[in-house]
Amino acid sequence: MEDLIQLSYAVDTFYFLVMGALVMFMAPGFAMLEAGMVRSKNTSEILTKNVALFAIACVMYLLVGYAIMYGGGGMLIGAENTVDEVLASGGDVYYSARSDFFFQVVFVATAMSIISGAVAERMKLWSFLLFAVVMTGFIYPTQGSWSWGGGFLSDAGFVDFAGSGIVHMCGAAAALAGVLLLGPRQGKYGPNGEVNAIQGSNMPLATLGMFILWFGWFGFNGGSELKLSNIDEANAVAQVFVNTNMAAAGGLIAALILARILFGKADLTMALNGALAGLVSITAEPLSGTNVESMLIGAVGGVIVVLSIVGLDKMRIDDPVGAISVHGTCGIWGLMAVLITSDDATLSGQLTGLGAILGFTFVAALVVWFVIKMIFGIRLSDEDQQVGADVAEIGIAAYPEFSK
Amino acid sequence: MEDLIQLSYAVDTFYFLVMGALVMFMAPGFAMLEAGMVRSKNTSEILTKNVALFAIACVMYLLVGYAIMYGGGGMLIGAENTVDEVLASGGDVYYSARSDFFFQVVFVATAMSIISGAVAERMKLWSFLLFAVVMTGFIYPTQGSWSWGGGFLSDAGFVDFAGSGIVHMCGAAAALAGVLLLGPRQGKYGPNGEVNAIQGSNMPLATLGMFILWFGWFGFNGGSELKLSNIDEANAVAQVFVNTNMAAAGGLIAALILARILFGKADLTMALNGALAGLVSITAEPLSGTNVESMLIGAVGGVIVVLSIVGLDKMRIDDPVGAISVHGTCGIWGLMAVLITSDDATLSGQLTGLGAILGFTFVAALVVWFVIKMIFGIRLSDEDQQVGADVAEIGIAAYPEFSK
Amino acid sequence: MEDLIQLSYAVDTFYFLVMGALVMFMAPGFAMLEAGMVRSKNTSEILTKNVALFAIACVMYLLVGYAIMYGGGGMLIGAENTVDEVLASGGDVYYSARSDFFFQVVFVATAMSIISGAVAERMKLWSFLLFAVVMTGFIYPTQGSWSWGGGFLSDAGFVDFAGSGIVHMCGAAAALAGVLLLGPRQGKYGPNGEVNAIQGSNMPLATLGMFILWFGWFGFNGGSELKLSNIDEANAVAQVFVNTNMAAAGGLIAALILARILFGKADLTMALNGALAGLVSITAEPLSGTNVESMLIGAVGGVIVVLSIVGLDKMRIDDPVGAISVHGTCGIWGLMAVLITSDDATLSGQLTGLGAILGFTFVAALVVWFVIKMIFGIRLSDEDQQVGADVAEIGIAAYPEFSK
Amino acid sequence: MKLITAIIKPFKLDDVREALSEVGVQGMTVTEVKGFGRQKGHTELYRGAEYVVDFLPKVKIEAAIDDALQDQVIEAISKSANPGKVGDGKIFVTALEEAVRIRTGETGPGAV
Amino acid sequence: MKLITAIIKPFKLDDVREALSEVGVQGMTVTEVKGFGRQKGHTELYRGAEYVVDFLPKVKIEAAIDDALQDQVIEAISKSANPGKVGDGKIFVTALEEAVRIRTGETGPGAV
Amino acid sequence: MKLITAIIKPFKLDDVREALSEVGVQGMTVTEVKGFGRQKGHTELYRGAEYVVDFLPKVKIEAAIDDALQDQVIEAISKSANPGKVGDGKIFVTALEEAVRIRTGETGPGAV
Ligand SMILES: Nc1ncnc2c1ncn2[C@@H]1O[C@H](COP(=O)(O)OP(=O)(O)O)[C@@H](O)[C@H]1O
Ligand SMILES: Nc1ncnc2c1ncn2[C@@H]1O[C@H](COP(=O)(O)OP(=O)(O)O)[C@@H](O)[C@H]1O
Ligand SMILES: Nc1ncnc2c1ncn2[C@@H]1O[C@H](COP(=O)(O)OP(=O)(O)O)[C@@H](O)[C@H]1O
Repeated sequence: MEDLIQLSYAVDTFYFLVMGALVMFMAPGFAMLEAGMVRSKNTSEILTKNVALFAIACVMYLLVGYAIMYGGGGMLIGAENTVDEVLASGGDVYYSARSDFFFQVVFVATAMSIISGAVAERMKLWSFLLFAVVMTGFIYPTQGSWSWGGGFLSDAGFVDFAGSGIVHMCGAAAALAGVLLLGPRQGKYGPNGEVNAIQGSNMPLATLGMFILWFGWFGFNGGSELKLSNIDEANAVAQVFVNTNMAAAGGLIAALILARILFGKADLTMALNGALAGLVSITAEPLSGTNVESMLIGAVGGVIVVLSIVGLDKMRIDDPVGAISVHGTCGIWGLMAVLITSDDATLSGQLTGLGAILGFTFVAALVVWFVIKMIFGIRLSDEDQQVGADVAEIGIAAYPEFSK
Repeated sequence: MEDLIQLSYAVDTFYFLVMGALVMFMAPGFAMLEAGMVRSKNTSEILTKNVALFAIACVMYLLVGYAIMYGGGGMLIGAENTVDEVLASGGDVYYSARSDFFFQVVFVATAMSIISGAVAERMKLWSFLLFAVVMTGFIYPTQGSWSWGGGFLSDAGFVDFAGSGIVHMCGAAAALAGVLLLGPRQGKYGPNGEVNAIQGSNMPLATLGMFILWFGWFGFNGGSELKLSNIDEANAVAQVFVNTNMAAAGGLIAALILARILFGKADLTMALNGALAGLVSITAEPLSGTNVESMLIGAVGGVIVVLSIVGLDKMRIDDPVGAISVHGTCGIWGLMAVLITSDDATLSGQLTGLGAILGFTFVAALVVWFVIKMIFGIRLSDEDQQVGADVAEIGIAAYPEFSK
Repeated sequence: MEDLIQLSYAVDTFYFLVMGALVMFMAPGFAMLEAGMVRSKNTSEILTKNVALFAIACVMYLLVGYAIMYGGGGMLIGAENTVDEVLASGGDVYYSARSDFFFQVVFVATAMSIISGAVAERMKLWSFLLFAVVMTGFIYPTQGSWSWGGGFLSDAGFVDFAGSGIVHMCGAAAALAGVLLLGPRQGKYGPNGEVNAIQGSNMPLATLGMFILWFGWFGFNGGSELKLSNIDEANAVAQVFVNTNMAAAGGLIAALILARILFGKADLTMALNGALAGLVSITAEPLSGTNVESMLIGAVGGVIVVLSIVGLDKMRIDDPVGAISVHGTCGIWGLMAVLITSDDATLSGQLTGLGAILGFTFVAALVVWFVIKMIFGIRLSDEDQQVGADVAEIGIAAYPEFSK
Repeated sequence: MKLITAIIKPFKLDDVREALSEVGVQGMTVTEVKGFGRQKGHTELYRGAEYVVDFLPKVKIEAAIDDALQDQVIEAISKSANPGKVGDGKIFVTALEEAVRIRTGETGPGAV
Repeated sequence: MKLITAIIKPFKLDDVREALSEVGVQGMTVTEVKGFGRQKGHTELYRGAEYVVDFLPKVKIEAAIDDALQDQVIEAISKSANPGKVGDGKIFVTALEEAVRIRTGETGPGAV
Repeated sequence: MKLITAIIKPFKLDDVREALSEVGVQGMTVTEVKGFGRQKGHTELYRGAEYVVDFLPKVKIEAAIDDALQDQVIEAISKSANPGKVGDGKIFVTALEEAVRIRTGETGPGAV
């Protein structure tokens, strides 16, 4: 029996690590998506932001974030489980504490990755990274503690399986706050209400990014079941995999068709956003719905994301990659969709969670962005935007030969 | 004992899910390979096809395909295994039904991905997607039911471990039917029998695609053992991993050297095709051969693919990425190579399977392509081909800045 | 009990295979990193080298390398474990022999991948591949046998958990030998001591490569624990994952900040090298240090790599991707850093290992490079360098349209 | 006829195109070029090694026009391309002996 | 000597090159350009936002030739580049005062 | 004034730029082009199909100069761009009627 507990523990820990590695791999997914959706003169800079924010998220979450979110009182991660503890628990302690940290830390990075896309092409590099320090060390963990850390939102019956709200909407709220203070890219909106198209420079990269994110999402949602080692849990993880996949498929098809109807052509970027929208939409509850329900919830997400992208543009909220729509608007939809499939969720619980996370994150982020803006500035000058952030901030062109 | 069955079930399910995720990741592999092998004016369109076909495959296989292929009488996937059922089976039911669906659905998408490459740069987007609906919902599952679904081919002793025939040759047969009705790209063949080179636009993407496919193939073949949880099965999975790897290595080297001899230079694209040829060749039986045998079977595949590509061009069958040669010609070779390493296979069994799959798929696909051609048309006009499918169908250039 | 041993064996084998697959995926990581860091006229060639060296490593290590490194007396891998052997061992034989080969073979390829970057843009293709045959079949396995094969270095108490020295420094030593015989790229150094910048052509690819390597490194280090199936081992694997991640994060941030200070801008390529430097630095001992210690060891690696890159340039040692600094200088640092965190390591043990591997590999490689140079030549002529290795050796431009 | 060649900063292209259309220029051809001039480039460091960015991205506009339009065209370009900073660019005028519209075979001023 | 500049549709390049070779033009220089003219661009939507593709991809061919060849060259280009659709392009002729072959130092008609 | 157009091998660009600066040319404009000429391209095989690389990468330098500089400039380019191999390139000279510095409105030789 003890041997079985030992092996179970190993299996659950391994499951957690593999799922975490998949989530970690979402980092290049975001990086490629964003690199493909900006102009080439800003590509090295967005890449630099993406690699640096990932590293910052890891460091800040290790030093303070994890302790804020999951208690442990103080800094750093707590001690690893001893064999005696595990055996004494009779299987209640069923995975390594380190594996838990690993799985959690890659979520923080995901939340932060959302932001870099929304503020792309006009945000100063170091101001952004400073925000990343605060966001990953304090803002994200604070609101995360309310639900996953066992705080008041978990008491309020708020259901958010893998983080449509806690991760995605949270990132989008912080992004929105930044975008409002930052303003649109130079030339994005004309004086008479024109919305000018600014094309992304590299569609294969954007597509690769989307597929990597889809792949990584199996870890994101699949790992959020937290346990694998018996029949029920294994069935649950499998169900989560299938539902996650179906939601992405539904979102992609819905967005592609809607774009075809609205715009006359098969807008690839909308299809990419549609798949991600489906994924965000199902993330709050990828377990309790049927496969077909999940597909439909994803499809609705795909419709929403197209409308949201067009709508934000109308409101002159400039988001080069559609991050606020994908993660914010669809994050909200995901939280609401829980009510369709889950018996555990209540309208009040969901609204409480939604309001608390959105309100807190938006306000906290607004304050932090504002302070950074006052002290260092956050917006690249028009001249820097003209020559591009790569020249202004990085000194290395993404494709130095192509524009020669 | 029950606990052990529970844990075993979890391990086998997890194994299935991880392998399935690797196969899912083959989707960007195909997408990048194809995006790299077409001209940039058709790149956004091939990307759109790749993302959309994957989503369509998931939806169609959920709605009807899986039920056609694995019985279950009707639509959708059957119910999940209950704990009681599993325990009562004493371990005979050893993985989640959902994990099985997940593993199978990504195979369908693979078969479909093969086709997009062969018809690239001249096939209408929406006609292609319509074909994808029929292929993934009906044609693939029908022939798949004959072998993996326990139909007459499995009775006939047809051996096709992971699908050299059922997946790869099937996809290639459907592709060939399409190509024959579609004709070559404008300008590919001159009036006096000239074969004009049309270079792929992005070699790093093509190389990335090949490597991703190689990586994903560990899931494709490794997962097809279907069980992992005892010593024999674990050894078998490990053997499959090594043999798969060696066949790819053998194919790559053979193709590279042969291309060097035939063409005078080290044709990178042939090396890429060679690795994939090796992989397809071993897929029908990656278990029973030794590591060295597998390497050699792969190497023969690498030779075949080069000759097949040149030969198809002579026959004016235009296949921009070499998909028909890699998956079709080498798929046939793979089915035959089973006879070398496996005692279970018989010549008649293999030929029956080969003929049935090839014949049925080719004819069925031909009919479907033909109907679509009659109703909607399948070929882009010469003018659309000149400006490129991206302008004609997507409205978004893959690299809008580069060609400025 | 026997069933439990069976399942444990399956789990450990599966763990090994999954970790091995991650390491295999490092191959496209290196390929993309190098493709991004060279000029586009040499990109197809570096891709060809990367795909071919991987295949060669697999073949040579199967045929002779593995037997040299792990005994077995002769060629090829030994026989697979039988069920009886495993059960009789009471769990001492705990994973498939084939899975061990799979895990080891991808390490060889890693060592070889290091070299292609350092000699990029001026080394003849076929001479390089010939070296790959000797390196992966003989040089690497010989020195590897001294430690991991149970030879004199393991007796001397040399500690190198996952191969800072055995894999990374070894590869870098062979690279250095090649670079010294090969000389710098045409135009890299001016007559009056100028160091001319030669910019990499594609930053998104380089960034993708770095992230893939980071992802693959979880397999590299995580799998090197070799066992997972009980609480202690699972905790150890989890610790290795977290430490590996923290070292990369530390290295990236340190290099980015140092580059900012030294060069005035946020040099993306240095950040990428910094992350890899952190990873190499922790690879010799990712288990015994705390998470914070690992982060700091990585950060020191990040500082070292920037200084080393600049320093090698001063010494006119031309290394287009920084491979010698990342894997060599930081490999040495990694071996020394073991002394900080591990009680098992001794200064003399570490220095013995360092000296033996470095000395043997450098000299052996120098001899082999020299012989190849005498017989076939290793350096592309100035004219070939001007038109680019792609025209000279491959006949296929990486981006044929862009430079039109 | 004259061939007017203007070298301008890339982000001024749309403005100049509009200004040209307004004075009646019906066609033009645009090329991405790199310019070297009084607007000095800057020194960058790539991996610690210096390099001089002395060729800056510019756009070249070529328009064949009727002689009569010359002054107007020069003025239109000068105004629309001019933020008054070094590197704003140049306008060159050369004589055009003949122009042919391929489609119709028209020649002379009617072809431009 | 004359400098003939032709702006044509990209996919006609090979045809024009052959036609020029046939009339004895031994060298030419080709540039990728964007053209604005009577052939109107089209409006596309990118993520719901309109943009006008008014610059269309063209290829510019420059060939220095002997005066005697002028008519033949113009005819060769006109014929080979002409599918008879709007946007087929233009041919411009300017006087060339001098030509030098760098390799040999030859000047004048012998250098082109 | 003259407009000097030189078509050279790409890797000679830095040398030519320096040689031009030395003789007092203060500005120039550079374009990536493809050249067809006596330097024959080569035949390559791509996946077994032949294709002719007859357009080779070249760089085009345009510099507007004062008449007085013409000989010096031609010599400077000829020397610096000349490894003495076929395909080294050409220099073309055309008359420039007018030059304008957009920033200042200066015209004539002072503007170049
Ligand atoms: N003599 C010249 N011949 C050709 N092009 C020139 C010449 N001088 C300048 N240019 C072009 O004009 C651009 C702007 O010139 P520059 O001297 O930098 O500034 P300004 O026009 O304000 O004096 C240059 O980048 C170059 O492309
Ligand atoms: N006045 C002009 N000066 C320079 N280039 C021109 C001029 N007019 C047209 N072009 C070039 O010729 C191309 C074709 O011209 P367009 O007016 O579209 O069609 P057409 O030649 O059939 O009248 C344009 O895209 C542009 O590149
Ligand atoms: N008649 C011409 N008109 C325009 N460009 C030319 C002409 N002849 C040659 N060129 C350009 O000069 C380059 C070099 O010419 P080529 O004939 O190959 O060698 P060489 O200059 O040594 O005789 C060509 O690639 C082409 O770009």
